[in-house]
Formats: sequence, C-alpha cells, structure tokens
Amino acid sequence: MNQQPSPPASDQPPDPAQPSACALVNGTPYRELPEDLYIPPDALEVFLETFEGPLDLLLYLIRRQNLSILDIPVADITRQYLTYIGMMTELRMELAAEYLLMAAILAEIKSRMLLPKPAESPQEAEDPRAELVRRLHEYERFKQAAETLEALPQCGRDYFQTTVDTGAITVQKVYPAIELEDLLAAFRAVLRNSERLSHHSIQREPLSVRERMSSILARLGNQTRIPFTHLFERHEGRQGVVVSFLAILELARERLIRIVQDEPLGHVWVLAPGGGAAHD
Amino acid sequence: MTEPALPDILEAALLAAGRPLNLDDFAALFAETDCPDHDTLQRALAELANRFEQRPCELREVATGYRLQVKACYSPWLTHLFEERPGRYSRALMETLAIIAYRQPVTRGEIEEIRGVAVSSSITRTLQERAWIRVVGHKEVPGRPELLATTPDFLDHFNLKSLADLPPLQEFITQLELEKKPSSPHVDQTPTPSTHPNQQKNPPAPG
Amino acid sequence: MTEPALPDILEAALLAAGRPLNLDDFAALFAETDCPDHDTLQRALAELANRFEQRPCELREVATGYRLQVKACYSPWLTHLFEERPGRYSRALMETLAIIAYRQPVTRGEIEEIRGVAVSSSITRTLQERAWIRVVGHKEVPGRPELLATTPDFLDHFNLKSLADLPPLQEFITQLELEKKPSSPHVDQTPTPSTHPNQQKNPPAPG
Repeated sequence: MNQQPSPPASDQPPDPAQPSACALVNGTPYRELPEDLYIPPDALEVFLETFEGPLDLLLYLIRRQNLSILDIPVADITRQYLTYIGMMTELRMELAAEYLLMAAILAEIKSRMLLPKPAESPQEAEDPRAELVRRLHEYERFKQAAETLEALPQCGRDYFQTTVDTGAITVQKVYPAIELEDLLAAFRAVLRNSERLSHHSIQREPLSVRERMSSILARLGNQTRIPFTHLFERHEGRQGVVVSFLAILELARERLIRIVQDEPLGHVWVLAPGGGAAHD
Repeated sequence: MTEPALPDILEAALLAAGRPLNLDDFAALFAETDCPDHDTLQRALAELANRFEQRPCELREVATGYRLQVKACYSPWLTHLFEERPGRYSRALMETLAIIAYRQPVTRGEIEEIRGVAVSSSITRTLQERAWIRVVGHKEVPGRPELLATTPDFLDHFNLKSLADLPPLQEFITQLELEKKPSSPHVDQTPTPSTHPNQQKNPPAPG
Repeated sequence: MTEPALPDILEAALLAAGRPLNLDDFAALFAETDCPDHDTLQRALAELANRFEQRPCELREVATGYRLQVKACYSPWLTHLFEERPGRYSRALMETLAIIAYRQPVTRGEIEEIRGVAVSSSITRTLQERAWIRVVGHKEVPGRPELLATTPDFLDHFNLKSLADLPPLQEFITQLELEKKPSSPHVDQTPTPSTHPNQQKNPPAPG
C-alpha cells in the first residue's frame, strides 16, 4: 500500500564510486546527459517531472545517499542540485522559478559555511543550514502525511457505499401550504393589474352562478346528458333555482351546453356541446 | 481471513453496484480461472434470495438483471427520507388559481387575457396534480379549449363550503377604486409619506 | 403484516438513503408521536452493527452520520464492477490536501511555503469540486487571502469521523530540536508560527 512515489533511485544502494550520478533511467545511473540520446528523452523528462518542487528534489538527493537532513553536505548537494537544474534547462523543461530560487539559497548557504564562525557568542551563531533543514523537515512531514492520507481507506477504492433500489418505496408528495389570504392577495394583484377586467361584466355576475356553471359542466363530463329538471335542487329553495337557471342560461349563451327537446312537451335535456342528439 | 463465500461476494457486488447486475456481470467479478459457471451463480443467487426474506431488502430479477430493493412495506418511514421541503408557489400560480376560482369555468386563453401573460402548462399541471382545478368541458370555439374550474378539494383546502364563501368580487373592486381615486387630492400633492401608506400598499383583507 | 422492528427500519433507511444519516435523520423517519429517543436509536444502531458482523456490509460512523458500506475485504472483486478505476490523485494534490487537513485553516501562500512551489489553481478547484475543501474565511492580512479548510465530505470519503482520527503527523521537528539544540530556543525564534509542535499534534476541529 505504501508505495513510495519518489523516484526509483532510492532503492539503489549508494555507490561511493559514483556519488554524483545525475539521473537513473531504468535503474542505470547516468552522470551526465548523453549527447547521443541513448535514453529516450521522454523517459528522462518523466523522471525529472516526478519531483514536486525544489524541496522534493533536495530531499531525494539527500535520501538517495542515506544522509541525514541534519547534516547536509551542502557543497555536494548543491553541486548535484545544479546538475539537475542544468538538465532540466537543457531539456527545455518548463522550470519553475522556485528551482532557481533554491539554487540561490543553496549557494548562499554554501558561502556562509565557508566563512569562519565568530569566536564570541557561539550560542547565537546559527548554522546557516538551519532554516533549510527546517523547511526540508516540514516538507517531508507533509509528503509523508500525503502518502498516509492516500493509503487511508477511500470510497470507491477500498470500501463501497451501498445503494439499493428504492423503486418500491412510495413517496408522499409534500405540497406548499397556502392560506386563503394568499389567494385573495393574488386576486387583488390580478385586479390591480387588469384594467380590462373591471370593465367587464363579471362584477355583476354573482359568484354562485359561476360555481354552478362549473358544477353543471362537471356533471356533463360524467353523464353527457342530464334532464333539465335534475339541475335544480329542491332543498336550495327559490334562490338555488334562480342560480341554477342563470347558470344554465349563461352556459347556453357561451355555447358551453346545448339544451334540446326531442319532442313537443317532452323532456328537456341538457347536453355537452359535442354530445349527440338526445334520444331514449 | 478466509475467502468470502460466493453468495456474500454477490451480495457485496449488488450492494455496491447501484444498478442491476446480470450473470455476465457476476462472472466478471472473478478471475477467469476461478470464475463460477452460470449454474453455480444461479444457485448462489437463490440462496441469497432466501437469506433476504427476513431482511428489509429483497432480491429481484428485472429486465436487465438482478438488483436489491427496499421492501415496499417500509414506505411509511422512508417516505420522509425523500420528501422535499415544500417550496412556495409562484405568484403566477397563485394568480392563475385566483382567476380560475373567480372566473370559472374559464379557458387558459381567458386567463392569459386577464393576466396579460401566457399561462405556463406547468402551472395548470401543478394545480391539477394538487386536485384543486379540473377540466370541466371544452369551449365550443375553434380549438375547443379546455374549460377550467375549481374542485371540491379546493374548497376543502381553504375551508370553504362553497365558492359563495369567497369574498365577493364587488368588495375587491370597491377597494381598488378607493386605491385609485384617493378621497382627498391633498394626499397626492403633499409629499408626506406617512399619509396612509399602509392602506394604499396593502389593502386590508375583506371582512 | 406486523410492524417492522426498529433496527430493520433503520437498516432500510440506510440502504435507501445513499448518504450517511445522523440521529436527527433517523428521528425524522417517524411521526412525532412515536419517534424513538436518541438512546433507543443508538441501541438499535448497536444491534444493527452486531447483526452485520457476518455480512458483507458494515455499519460505520463517519463525519456526517452513519452509513452502510461494503467491507474492504470485498474490494478485489468489486473493482471489476466499475469501468473507470477511481483515479489516483497526483502527489501535488495529495500534498496540498494533507497540508490543508493538518494545518487548517490555511492560506494558499502558507501551503506554497511548505511545499516550496506554487499551488496550481486546478488543484484547489478539483478539491473544491470534490467538496473536500472549502473557503472558511479570509486572513486579515494585505490581500485578505482565502483560508482553506476541509469539509465533512472529506472525512466521509476517507472513512473518518473527525479530524482527530487523522493519522498523527510525524514529529521530525521535535527530533531535530532534541538532537541539534537540546536547550536552545532557536527554533522558536524563527518567525514561523506554523511550526509549533503542539499545534501540529492537534489539528483544529472542523468548523
């Protein structure tokens, strides 16, 4: 699980004879970039691209020689580092500015190491490498943390979420609630926006007539024809009769129903407009 | 740990897949050398089906293969998982409903004439799904447009016995006229916003 | 048929939901009148967890709740189910994610300082698209850079209940201090507050 994504060179024992091999291609160390391009240039490029930045490259150089970060041979490492940078430039790889900055830092550390330490106050004489060491450690921790994280169980790779079909489950629909007042407010808005409406005759049509019109039409939807007399309910009294009658007249006027009589003095039928003639 | 039994592997695959799996899919789980034949798979599936009898999901064979599905008897609980928080109805829907209530039976064209904008079919569909409106007939004009009216469910929802319980139209019209022609012209002239601004913006509900 | 037992209802919900469910989600399955309290739910969940021991899936508590997942030992078979292998993430992305996870809330600049290279915006975009990280605020320094932190979805994906469950960071720094300068306060003097070892041990709780 814990694959080292770092370059393959790390499993090569350090060879004191060739400490400055600049690249390993398929396990073979190369001390310099061959002129005749025996290595496919792509392979080298891929190798160099495996570094995640200057710190990663430095770590690789240090680890490759089994050195401790705490005791970096700065001169050596700087030389190797610059060799890599040189290769990257020769291959015309896009070289991040950070690599050059690191080269400058290394050169600075190297020059400060060469300076004699001031004799007095040795406590304050900080090793010029300290800051680099701190950064390398810091980077290495997160490099490892990234590998640990990668190795944690991951959804879709190591474990799988369960999903089963829910087609058999019936879901009740939940509807938005509205109050009568909402409806009335909407209607007020309609009226306010519609001049035309107020000029129409509807204001004189009692609502109950229109309701009766709807219910007569609804009944005709079920029955196609209804005896005229059945449209009146005795218990509604005179007012009910008037409402029904007005509704029938209005429906007939709007040609939403037909009123037919098959024979003189026979039953009067109310029909849906598309319905056929009434006959017994 | 010991290698899991065949029915367990099939169960794991069905749980993870999220789609029906057929016998070829099951066979593809295995390396070619130890791939069980169709008979063996089918016996394992039969065992699996048995095993699920006492459990909340069941093995079903559908057109494209086998799948696990939650048993229908869990609907009363699971419905709450899938219910969406009810949103709010749009103003267009509310106005359409109001016009149908007051002008019924009414065609879509008539509603559009009153509102001045097209009535989207999703509005009438929503209102019909909720069983608040229905088609009560067709107007005998070219195209025979549907006549829309409210339903008894509509009355029930708003706790009305009949449409006559809705505030009469005349009340609205009187109110609007009051709004349009402020009784005193002074109000319009003097820019004092404190003068009955509430009344003008939000006419009180009709008694 | 008789009413299903509580653990069965919970199992059905977990199978059906397709996402982790927390105790409130479970409670919401029931009508208010017969809603089990959290203790009862937790006992039922414990029973459920037991029940799964012999089965291919297991009950697991992650950041956003409980979920059923197919046990990891089945992955050798299940990887054949999916045409697309789950993509391996680049080292750059994993390193960025690790720094955000352990150092949150953290700015892009702070990540770049640790990694020594610029953080490409495609990495943060990918992480945000996967809903593994989010912007939790802005640092009150010039430019007000975004502060990045991980999400509960991040924990869910890596099968973690909280940030405290992350594997502890290696303590190289402590080792350095001991070996190099056992009594010197040098490391503390370097003005990099982010390297304080105590801070590193306890990543902050998710916001």
